[in-house]
Amino acid sequence: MEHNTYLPKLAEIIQIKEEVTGARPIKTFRTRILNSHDFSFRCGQCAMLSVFGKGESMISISSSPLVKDYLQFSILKMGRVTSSLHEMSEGDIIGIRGPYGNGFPIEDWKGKNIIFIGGGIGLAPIWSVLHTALGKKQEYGDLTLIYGARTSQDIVFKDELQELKKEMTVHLSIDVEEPEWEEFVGFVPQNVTDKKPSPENAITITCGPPIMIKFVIKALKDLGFEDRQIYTTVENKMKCGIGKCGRCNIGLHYVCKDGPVYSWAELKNLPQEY
Amino acid sequence: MMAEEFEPKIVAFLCKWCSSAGSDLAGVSRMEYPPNVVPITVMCSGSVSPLYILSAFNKGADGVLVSGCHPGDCHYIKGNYYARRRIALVKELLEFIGLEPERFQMSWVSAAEGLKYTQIIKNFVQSLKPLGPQTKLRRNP
Amino acid sequence: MVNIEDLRNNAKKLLEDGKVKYIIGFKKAANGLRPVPVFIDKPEDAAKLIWDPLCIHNLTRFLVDEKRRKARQKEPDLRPVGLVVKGCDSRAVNVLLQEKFIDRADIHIIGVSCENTGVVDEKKLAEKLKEKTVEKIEFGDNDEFVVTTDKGKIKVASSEILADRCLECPAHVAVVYDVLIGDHTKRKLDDSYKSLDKMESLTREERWAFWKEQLEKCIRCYACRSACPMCYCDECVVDTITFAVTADTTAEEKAQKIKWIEKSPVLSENFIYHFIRAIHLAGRCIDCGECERACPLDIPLRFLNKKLEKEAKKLFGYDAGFDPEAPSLVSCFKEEDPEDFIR
Amino acid sequence: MEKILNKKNLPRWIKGLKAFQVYAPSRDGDIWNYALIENPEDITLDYTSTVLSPKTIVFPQREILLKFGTSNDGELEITETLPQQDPSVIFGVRPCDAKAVFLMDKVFGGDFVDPYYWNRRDQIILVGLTCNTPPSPNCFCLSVDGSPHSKDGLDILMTDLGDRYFMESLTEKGDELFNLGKKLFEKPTAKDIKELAKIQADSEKNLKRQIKNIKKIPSLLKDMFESSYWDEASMSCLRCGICTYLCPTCHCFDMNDEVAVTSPIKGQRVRTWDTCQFPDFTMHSSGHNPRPDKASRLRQRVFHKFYYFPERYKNFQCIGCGRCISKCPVGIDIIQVLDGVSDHGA
Repeated sequence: MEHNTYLPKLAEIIQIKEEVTGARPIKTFRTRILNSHDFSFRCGQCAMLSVFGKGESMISISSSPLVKDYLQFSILKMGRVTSSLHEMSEGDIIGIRGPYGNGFPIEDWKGKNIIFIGGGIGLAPIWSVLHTALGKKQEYGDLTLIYGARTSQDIVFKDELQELKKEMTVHLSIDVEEPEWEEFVGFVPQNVTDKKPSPENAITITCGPPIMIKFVIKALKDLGFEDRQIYTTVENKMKCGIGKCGRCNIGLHYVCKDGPVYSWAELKNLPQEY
Repeated sequence: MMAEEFEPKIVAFLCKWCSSAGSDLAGVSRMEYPPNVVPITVMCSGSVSPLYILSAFNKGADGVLVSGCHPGDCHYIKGNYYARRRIALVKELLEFIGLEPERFQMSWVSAAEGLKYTQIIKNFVQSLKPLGPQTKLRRNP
Repeated sequence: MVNIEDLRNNAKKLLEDGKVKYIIGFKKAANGLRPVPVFIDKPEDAAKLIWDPLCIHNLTRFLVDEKRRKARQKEPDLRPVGLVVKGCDSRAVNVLLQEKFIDRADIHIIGVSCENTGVVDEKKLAEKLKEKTVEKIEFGDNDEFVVTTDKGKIKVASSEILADRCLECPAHVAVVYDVLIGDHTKRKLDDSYKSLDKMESLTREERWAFWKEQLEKCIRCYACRSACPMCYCDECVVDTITFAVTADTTAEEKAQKIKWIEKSPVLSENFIYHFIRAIHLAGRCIDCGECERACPLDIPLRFLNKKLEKEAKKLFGYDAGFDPEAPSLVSCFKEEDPEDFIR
Repeated sequence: MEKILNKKNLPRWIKGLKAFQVYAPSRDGDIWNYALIENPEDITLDYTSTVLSPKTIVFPQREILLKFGTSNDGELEITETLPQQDPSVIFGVRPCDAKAVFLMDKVFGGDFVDPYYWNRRDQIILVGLTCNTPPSPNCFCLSVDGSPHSKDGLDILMTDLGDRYFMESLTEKGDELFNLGKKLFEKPTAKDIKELAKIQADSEKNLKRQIKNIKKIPSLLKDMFESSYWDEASMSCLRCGICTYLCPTCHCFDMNDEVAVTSPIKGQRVRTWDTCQFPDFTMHSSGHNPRPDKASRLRQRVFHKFYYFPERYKNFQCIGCGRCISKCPVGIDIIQVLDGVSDHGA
């Protein structure tokens, strides 16, 4: 019988880390699929998480495919399913099905410099592709991360980011001035313009709120980046994950199957339906 | 073995100021009455929406009771008058589509009428027993 | 008899003077017999307006869309909207005024008299003229319709093909209007709840069998809710997620939204939807019959609302849609409201 | 394989199909719908068009995908609930409705094969009936590469020659049904074949409606995404779900968890039809809705059927049955919308 993609595999939550508290809480879940089902995926792909009795939600996998012993998801509390996930504790069982989506074409970027640009929870999908590149550092040029959040409290992966500074250039920013904050203050697009990354043999990946993506793309183009050097991910409501339930389309494309990763060269020709 | 007698499940919306206090009085005075009732205390009988009543039947209630203060006693002056009109309409429409009228009752029980409360519940359970479980509006799984 | 030119000239003048934003009326359909709603904002288009016994829609429904559109616009055009109404439609306008959903200044009401007949039920018409194809239908005099078919013109007694609701209609002429086309007449009305007799004569189990069979057919397309001018809630009981999400809606509010019924089209869920819709229309439904006409599966939904209309009259002496100042049925009471059913 | 079946032998043939569940159009008041036939005598094949197409059998409005609950040792447990469809035959399928099933097979096939759909589909045999006269005043199958006697999706096509049916079997499943009634069939004579050709040719003449220049529609639509045309075309739309729920090719669905009354962690995941005409179809949980109004939703319905689907599957996702035209409460007519697109583009 063909593989039934709607049937989730059961997974145990082995670790929950509170990234951000307050009105827009974010938690990072590390899960392990029970009875060792293989769940191989590419960086930038997503998985449909099931909270039985509440429903499903499509979340990007924030751990790198090189990490074999857990799948990591960083989840912002938003609606019914994500709220129940936030109320779960370690050892609880959820359902995971997938992987879905096209993921980042990282194989084509060998030898290039990669600039990761993230805003708020947008760091989650970037985390997967960033660590994949870091894991095979010698195959890529220099790696740069430009990441910002509303306040220092809203920054995700706070301690890992400090570790990361030892291995690659990391530019952080917060929107509003705070006492002990020495790095950039302002929105992420302004930080990009400020840091002036060079478009020379480079690829950029941008994830975050749509408004941020829009202005980052503008800033990058002003810096001379071409459309095919700018990659981003698109969010739409999803239910099936395999391009059949009909709701996540932007024009011809089903975001869940043909996306969510698009180069700006492709995305700019698609209608504004996301 | 005596066939297990059917025990109807009743959902009762009791107004906090009168009926719920009446049921407490019955309890405090150790009055005996059948344990079939799942009481839900509401601030006023006027706040019981037809949706609550329908949802109770949908979830499998065999009988639903809405009980409030006697006209004139309402803590919010007019709540029970509004309830009287609304419940009359719900009762008529339930009967119109074919639900046994015995399954949906309304009563006035004041905080002092603990005995009357036990009376109402006893009669309600007696009138529901012959009808058997409520299957018409019930969600199946 | 209604002179169509009066309606067109009136509409043309309103548009020329710029007194209304646009006019909602009926126009001939490019295909098929039944006219379709039309939204006219240019004076020369007023010639498209028509009035015939198949102008069945309750155009008051589009005031709800107008209000939503206005709310979304930054600087909306505040001129009133012209609205062509029959007697029943005008009562719907009264209920919307009564509930402060719209202001009287928002609308310019053009009443059109059904004189002493009303609109035709397409199923009765098809039944009556089985072999002929109907090309045109007009109001005749002395209580008849003139039907032009491919086999010539014939006269049909109105009571044979009138919609049930028109046979029981208490307001053949608009009860609120800025201008009235046609004259004040009244159709003899002996029993305004006759269509309920058959249903009420059944035993309780027969009625349950009837409603079980009917409501199992429902595919939850919500045409009955969409066609109804009274169903204007932003969020409905049947909606499983929060619609009115603003910037400061918290995740808890969205998570705690109660799913009163499941999305599955099964009897128990269909039942709550139709029952609650009927109860929410108690004292508000003006029996325009659009819910029943729009239903693709011919479920006789009108009976549910007609029953409550009858009870509202019998128990509380209440009539819907006649007095925009009166309080709604369920937001008022009388000392002597019946309470024999209360223990 | 071609056969002739005398009309009075039809019930006897169906009696021979004991191993199958037999569906056929059955009348309920003024409307026809497909229903299970207990007694073969009741079968009637002179009917107009059904309100709901065979989609209700091939892709039912509700199906349970999986059940979840706690196993006896208290662990969370989920069980897959693939449909157990008995072998079934649907009689009186209009060729356009069969084309719709043919198109739906493409959607639920492809790279992610949908086991729920195929478990059912593989058990269902479609027996078509040529439309000698158009069943609905709004038929326009010829405009969308269909015809009153098209064979796509069918296992057998029956054509009414007056006192007998001309039976064309198109698949092994069709042949299998023939073998179950061998002695009832005769070989078609040359006269039969000539008569068949005449009836099928004539059936194409009495279609009253067509789309002006369907070939140009996809390219015209491509540049009309931002056009205000959609606001005018959808002005009177009531935002109900009739046009999509009745449409034989609409396949969009929703998936929700239903919880048992007795316990919140016991229940089932249910798939139900869904429609792009409702707001919650595309609304993000942040409240942002990429298609916020009825104009964008009418545009989506037209784009999906006349631009996206043809681009992906080389077929229009519309079979010209006219149900959405006949049953729209406010008379929004897909043919006029498309003709409007042609005029707008011209």
